[in-house]
Amino acid sequence: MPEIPHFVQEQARVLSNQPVAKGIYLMRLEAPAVSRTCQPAQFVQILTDPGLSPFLRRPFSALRVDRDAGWFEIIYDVIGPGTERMAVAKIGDEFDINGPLGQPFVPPNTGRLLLVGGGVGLVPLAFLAWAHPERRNDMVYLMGAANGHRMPDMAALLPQNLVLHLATDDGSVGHKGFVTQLIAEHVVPNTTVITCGPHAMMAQVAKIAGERKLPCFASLENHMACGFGACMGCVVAYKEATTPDLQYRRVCLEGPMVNAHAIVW
Amino acid sequence: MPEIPHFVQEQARVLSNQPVAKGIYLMRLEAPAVSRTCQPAQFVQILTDPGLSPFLRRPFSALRVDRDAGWFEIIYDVIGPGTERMAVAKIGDEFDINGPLGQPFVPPNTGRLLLVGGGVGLVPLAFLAWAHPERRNDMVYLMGAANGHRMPDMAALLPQNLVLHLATDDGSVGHKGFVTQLIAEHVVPNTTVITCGPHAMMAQVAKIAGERKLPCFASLENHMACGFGACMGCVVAYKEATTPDLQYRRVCLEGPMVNAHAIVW
Amino acid sequence: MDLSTHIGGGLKIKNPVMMASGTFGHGAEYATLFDLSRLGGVVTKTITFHARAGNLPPRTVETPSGMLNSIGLTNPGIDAFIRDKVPPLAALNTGRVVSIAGTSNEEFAEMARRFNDLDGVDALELNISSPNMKDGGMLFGCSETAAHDVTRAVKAVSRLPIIVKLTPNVTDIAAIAVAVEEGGADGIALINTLLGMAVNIHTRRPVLGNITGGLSGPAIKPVALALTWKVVNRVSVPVIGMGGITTVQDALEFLIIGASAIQVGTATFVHHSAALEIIDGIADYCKAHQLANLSDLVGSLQPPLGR
Amino acid sequence: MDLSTHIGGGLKIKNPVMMASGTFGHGAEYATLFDLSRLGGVVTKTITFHARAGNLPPRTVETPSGMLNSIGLTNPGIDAFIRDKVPPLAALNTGRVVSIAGTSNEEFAEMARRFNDLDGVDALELNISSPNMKDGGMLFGCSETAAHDVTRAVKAVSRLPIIVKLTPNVTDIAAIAVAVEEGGADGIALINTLLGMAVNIHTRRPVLGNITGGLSGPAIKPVALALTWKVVNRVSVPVIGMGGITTVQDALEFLIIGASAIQVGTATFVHHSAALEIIDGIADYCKAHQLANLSDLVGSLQPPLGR
Ligand SMILES: Cc1cc2nc3c(=O)[nH]c(=O)nc-3n(C[C@H](O)[C@H](O)[C@H](O)COP(=O)(O)OP(=O)(O)OC[C@H]3O[C@@H](n4cnc5c(N)ncnc54)[C@H](O)[C@@H]3O)c2cc1C
Ligand SMILES: Cc1cc2nc3c(=O)[nH]c(=O)nc-3n(C[C@H](O)[C@H](O)[C@H](O)COP(=O)(O)OP(=O)(O)OC[C@H]3O[C@@H](n4cnc5c(N)ncnc54)[C@H](O)[C@@H]3O)c2cc1C
Ligand SMILES: Cc1cc2nc3c(=O)[nH]c(=O)nc-3n(C[C@H](O)[C@H](O)[C@H](O)COP(=O)(O)O)c2cc1C
Ligand SMILES: Cc1cc2nc3c(=O)[nH]c(=O)nc-3n(C[C@H](O)[C@H](O)[C@H](O)COP(=O)(O)O)c2cc1C
Ligand code: FES
Ligand code: FES
Repeated sequence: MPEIPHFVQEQARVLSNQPVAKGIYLMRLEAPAVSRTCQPAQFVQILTDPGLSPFLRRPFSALRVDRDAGWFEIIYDVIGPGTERMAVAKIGDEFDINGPLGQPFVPPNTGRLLLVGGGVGLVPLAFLAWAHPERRNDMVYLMGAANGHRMPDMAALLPQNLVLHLATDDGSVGHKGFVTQLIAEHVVPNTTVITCGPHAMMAQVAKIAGERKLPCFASLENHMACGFGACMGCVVAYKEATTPDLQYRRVCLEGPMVNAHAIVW
Repeated sequence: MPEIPHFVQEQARVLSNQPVAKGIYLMRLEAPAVSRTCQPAQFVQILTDPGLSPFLRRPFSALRVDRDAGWFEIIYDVIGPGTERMAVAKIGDEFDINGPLGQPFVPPNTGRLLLVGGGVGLVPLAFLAWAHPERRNDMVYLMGAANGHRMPDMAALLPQNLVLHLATDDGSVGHKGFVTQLIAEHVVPNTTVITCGPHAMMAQVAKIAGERKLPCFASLENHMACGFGACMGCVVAYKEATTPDLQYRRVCLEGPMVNAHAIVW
Repeated sequence: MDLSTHIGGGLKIKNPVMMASGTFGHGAEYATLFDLSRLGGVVTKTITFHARAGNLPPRTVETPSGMLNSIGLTNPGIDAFIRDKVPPLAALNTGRVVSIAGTSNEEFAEMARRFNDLDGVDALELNISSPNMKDGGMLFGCSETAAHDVTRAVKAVSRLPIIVKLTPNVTDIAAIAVAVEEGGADGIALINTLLGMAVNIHTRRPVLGNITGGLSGPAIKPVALALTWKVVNRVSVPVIGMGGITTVQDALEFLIIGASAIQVGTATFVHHSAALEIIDGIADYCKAHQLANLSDLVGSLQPPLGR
Repeated sequence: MDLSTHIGGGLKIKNPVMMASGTFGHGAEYATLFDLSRLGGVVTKTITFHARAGNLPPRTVETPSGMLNSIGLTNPGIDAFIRDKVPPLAALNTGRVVSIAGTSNEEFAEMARRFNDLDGVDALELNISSPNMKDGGMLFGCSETAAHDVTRAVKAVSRLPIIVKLTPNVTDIAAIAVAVEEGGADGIALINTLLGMAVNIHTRRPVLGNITGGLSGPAIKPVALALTWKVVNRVSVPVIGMGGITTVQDALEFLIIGASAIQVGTATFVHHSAALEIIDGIADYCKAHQLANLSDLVGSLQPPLGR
């Protein structure tokens, strides 16, 4: 069983907070301790209000860190009370955060890395691209959104020279249709697929990768009460388990990036 | 039994919000409907957060209204989560408010009006002074606070030419001691005492007034869940009641200004 | 779209949203606040045979996402109620439900009998669940036999539909529900408040004059929903769900699991017209989901995915 | 100042603040997070005889000022627990309490017996109150006889202090407490979670894979306090109070009404070091109120003014 990651609680100061697409915000938080160690696929938990409502912290993947300047960024979809509070935060406001949480993900050393993102699922994939300049030539980034309004300006969020293909459900930007339809044409021998996005999309990605016998990793977003392995709430079912207690495993602790072929979708 | 006052729910916009003493703030709210009808001794209920925490509205007496401009003012002591949220409100922020609630208080037509305020209890008394220029020559305003830091600049809050005497527990401003000690020297024949402040202070005022057979009215601050007579929670015990159900009566409905000699202190 | 619903004994109300007992006075006095005829129904503050003063203040205190109350059934007694409160109530164009609480089966029955010859009362709600009444109240609601017997005693004399309101402070609320159904209840309402307490750490005294009180508001909604779910699965009479309902989402949860109607209580204290927004919201939801009748929504819960 | 307190069977812990079962893993794995030796005690996640997978996800959902969980006692079984988890637990310098749940009196007793020869476990907490265990669990906690008998069965074989943890989902928790005291319990812990439910109105399905779950967090604090108050008034063994304790104020309320210790559960999820802040806060309070010993605070409640 993986160890509890060493995380810290920190008062993070909002350095910027603005929309990058319809209902989607980019927030930069000054938080030296978290920024110092945060790795791709890890996440932070934000207390969106100092009172009791919302009650639990809200988890967000890290997009990009500047370890020297001591900040990191997140991108969030405004979908409920917690993210609504975040959306009205002004520069200088503070949030109590925990992090970094979850296991860092290190991509394989060789072969193509096919990154398949949907909506705000772009975040951990973008961090991977930022964090591994040495692998960028092997990366192909496929990005899906409902429509153009919901598609951020990816050039501003990704490192330069990354091969990028867009898809929207209504065709207003890029390929018309699901981003999963783009996978086939970008598979080369020795491709690893890494995905984050809506559950149904990731399940589809895993299926396609499975059919082609490609390794596949997915960053899950199960509901989390604690984020640090204490509640056993955020579990996902594994196909194989030697003992009953290993049938369900904690996404916050073993993931959020998991082997997409090992779990029950 | 008094009728439920006709009150409205209104989005009130903060026009100003600044400290007038240590931990005590003056807030001006743009709220045309409430301001149009609000009378002395009435109060408003402020939803201090749109979420569930704090859960109940917080009641505050009105200090002063400008019916034409459509604003009213309150003065509040920052003592808990609700007033803490209010204290950080910026110009332009909005609060959902209910009002005006409670019965308007009309002072007697003749004789001296001895207003005895303690702390933020100054508020309904000040409104009385603003609302009755024709009675101002007969008013004597006695104001108590713990110390000078907690004593607002009363000249800025009261109409001009009002006779005013101050007292502080530590003597840092005005008389050293309790404001109740000033009552005796300001009683003349046909004096009505009107008081608002901490419970113990008002009880003392009522006792002094009773000993001198002076009419006395007190503005109570019982805990209120609804503010409009629906919950039966905010009751005060009356000394005499013809039927059991009249033993306790609702402060929000019959008050908050009540006959200080009729109730059990 | 037809939002009307049956709440027992043939009583049909125009929509499933009612004002809960003890949280809206006697109803009629709020006619200036909003158009009461928009409501499905109003349940008046529980009355007892004799007038009651109620409990020592303080009687309310805020708690996380809720409040405690220990009002203690302040009321003018049945005679004054019938004389002063029933006429304005009768004038309302909404479901008019009177809540009664007795200290014995006989007293319950006697109170119920008084309403037989009155116009303008559509049903009685038996409050056998008040945590703030020392003699009677919750005691009836804590035992299957007592709950059954009091229901039977009232049914034997009353010509009105009888709704029995249950307490959540029991081991097996579904068994109590079955008992009152067997006693002849036409409908079941739940939940009354959960027993609760608060302490002032500065004075080291209970905050409430009555030491304990009843917890209500959003905090208790998950409990209310689970208990309503237990009850709807066991009885066939209509069930009125309540407990923390504040938004249309809350109300829909109760209807989806099978409540035929809902009551709004504490939410009214914060947003006096919460019930109206809930009615509108239910209509919007039915429209968006193409449900022509409320009955298409009531009890439409599907099993969890993967089950 | 002496914050130490007795929690039953002669077990004295250094301060009254413990981590609640199921909310802090097996304890030892959080040694990197903060200094566990500062805690009064740690109660490990409930174990069963055989390993358990736990319930179908989703297992948690937020509710107003609280959350529902339907974890379902995921655990590796007693053998693996003793092999893998007890050694690191034993190494901790704090009160080490192991929570166990059986499906029969015999299984409870057999599990308890296994700890007789182990070093490093200071007490057992019998979980007879889990709403998420279909076979056993809460069933034992819902009947006076069953609660009494399981306590007696364990006491007959165990050499450790036995704390029995009660469910709030009963009509008369004080009667259950008296029954377990008569069964020989050395201490009583309460409350476990309240039964609750949530519905997704978009899918019209229960949010939890298990349909219902247990409600915890600040929302339930008033209920926990009232039930703890009922129990402390009826038993003479030490009582450990819990339910929604998040701040030092909350903890003080429980201690003032008579709990000898408290447990922090859900609050840890939000503020992982909440327990430490509570310990400091209790010390500050005792200092400010010139209480030399925790026992001067425990049970110091005065009646309401006017009574
Ligand atoms: C590891 C991880 C990484 C994530 N990264 C991102 C990200 O980069 N960008 C982004 O926009 N979103 C991300 N999410 C999802 C994000 O946490 C939720 O959108 C957010 O919590 C919603 O909160 P709310 O109060 O606005 O909405 P709510 O109304 O509370 O919830 C709306 C939805 O969000 C889910 N949700 C709410 N609370 C939690 C919680 N404590 N844990 C998990 N899910 C929750 C609910 O199940 C619900 O479906 C991530 C989730 C996880 C678990
Ligand atoms: C009719 C009336 C007029 C008032 N006028 C003023 C005023 O002009 N200026 C002012 O500073 N304060 C006034 N108060 C008191 C004010 O309402 C409380 O100070 C405020 O509610 C505190 O809220 P909080 O969340 O900051 O503190 P909390 O921590 O919630 O409470 C601190 C104290 O305030 C009391 N309080 C909290 N909620 C309520 C409530 N819903 N009803 C009544 N009391 C409550 C509590 O009993 C407690 O003693 C008035 C109260 C009433 C009933
Ligand atoms: C202040 C107050 C007074 C109440 N009085 C009564 C009452 O007289 N009779 C009754 O049956 N229920 C009474 N209740 C209970 C409510 O009708 C309702 O069952 C409970 O509050 C749960 O619903 P809620 O959370 O929507 O308020 C009262 C509740 C409150 C808050
Ligand atoms: C996620 C979760 C898991 C829990 N698991 C257990 C358990 O295994 N055994 C047990 O006795 N109680 C368990 N509980 C109950 C807590 O120990 C505690 O009794 C309850 O949550 C109330 O306290 P709180 O509001 O501080 O959390 C669990 C609670 C939660 C929230
Ligand atoms: S969120 Fe608590 S174990 Fe993962
Ligand atoms: S506050 Fe509800 S009746 Fe006065």
